[in-house]
Amino acid sequence: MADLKALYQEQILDHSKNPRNFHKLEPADRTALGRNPLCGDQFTVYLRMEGDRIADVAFEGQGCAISKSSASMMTQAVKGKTEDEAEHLFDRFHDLVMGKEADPDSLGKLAVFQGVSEFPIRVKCASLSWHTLKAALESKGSISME
Amino acid sequence: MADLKALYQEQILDHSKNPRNFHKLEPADRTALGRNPLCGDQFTVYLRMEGDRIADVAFEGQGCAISKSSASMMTQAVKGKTEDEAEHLFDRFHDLVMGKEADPDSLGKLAVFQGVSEFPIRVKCASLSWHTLKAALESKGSISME
Amino acid sequence: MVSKTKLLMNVEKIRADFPILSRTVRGKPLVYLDSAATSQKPQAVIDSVSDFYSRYNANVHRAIYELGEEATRAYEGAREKIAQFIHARSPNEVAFTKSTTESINTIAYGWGIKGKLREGDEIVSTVMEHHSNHVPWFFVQDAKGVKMKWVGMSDDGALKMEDYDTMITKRTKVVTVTQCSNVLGTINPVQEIAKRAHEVGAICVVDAAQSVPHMPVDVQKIDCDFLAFSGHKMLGPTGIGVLYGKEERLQEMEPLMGGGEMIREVHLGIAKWNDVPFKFEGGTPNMAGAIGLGVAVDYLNKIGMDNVRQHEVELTEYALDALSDVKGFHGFGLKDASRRGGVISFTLGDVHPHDIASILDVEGIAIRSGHHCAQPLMERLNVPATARASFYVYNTPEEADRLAAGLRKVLDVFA
Amino acid sequence: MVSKTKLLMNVEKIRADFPILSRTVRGKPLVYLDSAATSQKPQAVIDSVSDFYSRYNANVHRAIYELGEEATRAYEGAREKIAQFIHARSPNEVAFTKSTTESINTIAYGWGIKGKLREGDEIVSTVMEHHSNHVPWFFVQDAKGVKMKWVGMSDDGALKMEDYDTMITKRTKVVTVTQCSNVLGTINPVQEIAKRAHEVGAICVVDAAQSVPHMPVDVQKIDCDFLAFSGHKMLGPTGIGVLYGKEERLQEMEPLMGGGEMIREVHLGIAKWNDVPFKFEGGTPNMAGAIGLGVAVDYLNKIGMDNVRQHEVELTEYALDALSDVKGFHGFGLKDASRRGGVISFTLGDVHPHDIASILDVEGIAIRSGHHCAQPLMERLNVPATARASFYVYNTPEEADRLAAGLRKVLDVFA
Ligand SMILES: Cc1ncc(COP(=O)(O)O)c(C=O)c1O
Ligand SMILES: Cc1ncc(COP(=O)(O)O)c(C=O)c1O
Repeated sequence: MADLKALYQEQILDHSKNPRNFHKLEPADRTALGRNPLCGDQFTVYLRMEGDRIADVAFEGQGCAISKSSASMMTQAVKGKTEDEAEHLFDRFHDLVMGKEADPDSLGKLAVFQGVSEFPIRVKCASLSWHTLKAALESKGSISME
Repeated sequence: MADLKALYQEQILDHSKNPRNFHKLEPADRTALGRNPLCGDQFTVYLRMEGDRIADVAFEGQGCAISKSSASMMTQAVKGKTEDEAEHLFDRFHDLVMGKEADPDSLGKLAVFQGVSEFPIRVKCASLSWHTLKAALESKGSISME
Repeated sequence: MVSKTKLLMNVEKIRADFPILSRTVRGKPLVYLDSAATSQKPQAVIDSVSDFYSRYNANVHRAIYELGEEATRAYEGAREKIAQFIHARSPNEVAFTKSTTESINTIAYGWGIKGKLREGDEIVSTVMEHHSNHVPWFFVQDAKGVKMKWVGMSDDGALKMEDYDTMITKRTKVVTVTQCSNVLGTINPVQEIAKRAHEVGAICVVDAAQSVPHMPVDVQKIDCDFLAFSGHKMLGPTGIGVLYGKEERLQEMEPLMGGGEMIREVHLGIAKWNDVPFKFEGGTPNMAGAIGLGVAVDYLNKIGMDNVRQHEVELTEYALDALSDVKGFHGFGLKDASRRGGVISFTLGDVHPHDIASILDVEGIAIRSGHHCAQPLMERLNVPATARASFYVYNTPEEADRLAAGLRKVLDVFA
Repeated sequence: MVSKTKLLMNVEKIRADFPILSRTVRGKPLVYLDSAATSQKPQAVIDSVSDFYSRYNANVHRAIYELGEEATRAYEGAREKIAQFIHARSPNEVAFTKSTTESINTIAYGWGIKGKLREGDEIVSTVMEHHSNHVPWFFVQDAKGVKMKWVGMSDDGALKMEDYDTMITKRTKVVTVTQCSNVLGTINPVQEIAKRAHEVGAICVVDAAQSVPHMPVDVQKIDCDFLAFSGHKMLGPTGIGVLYGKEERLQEMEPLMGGGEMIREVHLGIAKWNDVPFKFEGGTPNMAGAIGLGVAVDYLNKIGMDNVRQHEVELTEYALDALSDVKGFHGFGLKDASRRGGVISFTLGDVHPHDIASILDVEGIAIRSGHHCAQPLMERLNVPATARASFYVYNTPEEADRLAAGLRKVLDVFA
């Protein structure tokens, strides 16, 4: 059960059952739809910007526990950050789930997603909302992953 | 060298170098062109009929030693025969080269083609002129084998 | 409930023939329940491929040497075995392709795009097709202005046969249907559907990717015009598939691919096709694949396709029973195991199928989750995805029990 | 004359890796001189196929379980190796097909029939193409009213480069050429030809079936738009081929086959394609084939493609020399071995090539005879057929000597 615990950490399960910032943002400055047609996962990310800064962020949609909890924790992590900071965080998050991050703990709560690196096919689940965030920041309307 | 001798019998070499009835027949009652595009072999068979009987038969064209000698000996074998007799002979010849003929010697000179049965891919060479004869008898203009 | 000992086949003996089944996954013995995606291979098939490469590898048909004749004999021998296996009239009715997908594309191009279909003609398909029996026909639709119709499905997973009454008309030129759904397991009455197609002069195309591996299939009895399946789903190597067609149909049809082997004559700008089935085998074929598939057919014949079928019916019945005890288990498809193949699609409460599959993986259990290349069917079922367990000759009731236990673990995690 | 000991490679060590080379044929040790048709396989490749089936056989890309991840890693790993081998910019430029033939058909349909070609456009090919690079373009010609032109050849077997001056015009949309003739061995200046094509905005398609196995090939240096080759001719398994395309070209191009794997979304009547290269890989791929091809590439890399090339140049020189002593031997193609691949087409007096091949077969020597799927070239050479010996890494000067001795025996028989 070692790997299982690594993947489905308590916090991940908690966020998947009780996602934070899980609602529509009205009005939103930017929004994007991210989909993974393979599994039917689908999230909309809403952003309210203040200049360069993410003043508010929320999401809606459905997906597996990994993708949903990741979306939930993503919204917490990027709120208040600048675009650049958010993109940088995404890079580090991506390294984390790819098993390439040297110092996971420096990522704070997001470190719980480290276990995903043992399940390469789930990397897309963990990063779907982040890709969607990026698309929203770049004002692309929608993305599709597989 | 056992199989080699079996395939390239003296008579086969002789007929391939000095094919009999190797000319155009003019006028011919029936004629057909047989081709094997794989190796470029190509023979025309000419027939002069008297009623049901092959009064004269000749051929022209080019091919390997097996196909040419077989054409040459075919013309000798069917001259004077009725259509039915010729077709029956073809059946037996086909059995011979397929290694299915119980009494090869009863086929007379044609028995030299028995060795072909050890080289299945050469069966088509040995039977090309026979197929062409059949096409001529059935008044099909041309056939192609591969 | 089926008792575990009732199973008629000696599955342990069969399992011993499959080397992969003795491996462990993440420290647990492998329970392979994804044969609908691709099947495992018995040693005899693996050896036949090695043996080809080690002893008589040569290009087929054109080589005037011993090696080439041996290879040709084995390749054509495989064609004969496969023809007999599906009760074709002659080996000439069996063309080798790389997959079901290539076989169906060959028909769609050859009969549809390069063939006789015209604007106003209609193709009748169903909502339960695999993408491989959807997309090639969309090509025809787009290229020729042909209209497509899709027969619907009842909630329990049976085709709405009455839809054929209205959908098949004089305009219908092609009726295509899967013999067994890769998601629901539903076995469709293809013989009846072929009859309906023929009544209006349409051809009937059968996607047999999930049927030929699992039950006796007789193309003459079905009387379909074309039928397609894949070697890798029936114990055979990857990269080999079969296109069956009635000889007249194959003769009428244009080839998909041009190249070596499939031609009789080529001049600059002009080519004449070879005889069927070679016309459809452009390029050097997958010789090892075809020969290995022949050996897979031998293996299935030795078990007997009736026994294969019976085993899967029993196992499916057993598994449905065991799984129905798991809280939140919802199975799709017909309740009657005799009307379905050994495929069980399901959901578990509101746990996402991806999570189910990952947790089972940690238990050594390989199942599939997702849309199973049948998105229109997912839309019809109104689910984003399902989990799917599928069985074959080497699966046991104990494995069904392990699946049920695994699902209980999933519930624990998400409790 | 090249001395036998000069050969730089340790061929005996290489031969020991190929199990088939220790077999006898009709009582004689096998001399395999038909690698241009299909190559033999080293144990490492044979084992990699068995190993896949025995240890981690699973469907790639979609499986959420360990086996599937292992299979996907190996399959995508093979793609990376192949991309590096031909110096592609990225693995995304490498799509797996079943053969060169499928690769070229994919281009002809995707770029030609379903693509942008219109009546009045022109395709420039050559007279020395293999049928697999002729017939697919005839399809385009017939479907789209596109005009074809064929660059000619000098009597000694070189492309008439000056023909390109007149044949390539503003109307030209595709220039297709074989990098190495499978009959004459002629190596064509594909880099120069690609440049000419690009000057008028045409794409350049290279048939590399006889080049990638035998010499270093760098797609970036050639700067071709598409390039095609087969695994079975380069020590790899049967049923696997490669379509290389510049990423932009692949993105622009329509897929040939519709089915699973190649789609992103399917609704009734509508499909959206997956990213390149997956868009071109409809259906379950030949996973064992791709993985085995990756191992073949490893094997060739270990020898070094420069060494492979050098070995064949030396062997061809040696063989041309040894054979020229045989009465009535007439070799086709360039005299300079450095401008040709290890392929020798010849005639022997007026002995028919079929008879040559049969007699050599009895001596254990496997060569090919016929039109070599290049009938238009045969017409150009004005011969009905030729005999052809072709070499690879495992061939030795002694085998060239045995070929010469075999030809003397042929002469004896026909004396
Ligand atoms: C130059 C050339 N092109 C294309 C092909 C076709 O390759 P395949 O039969 O593997 O599709 C061959 C080999 O037969 C060839 O030699
Ligand atoms: C019903 C059905 N049709 C077609 C296919 C496609 O088979 P392949 O991927 O071997 O071409 C499959 C399997 O994936 C299937 O289950």
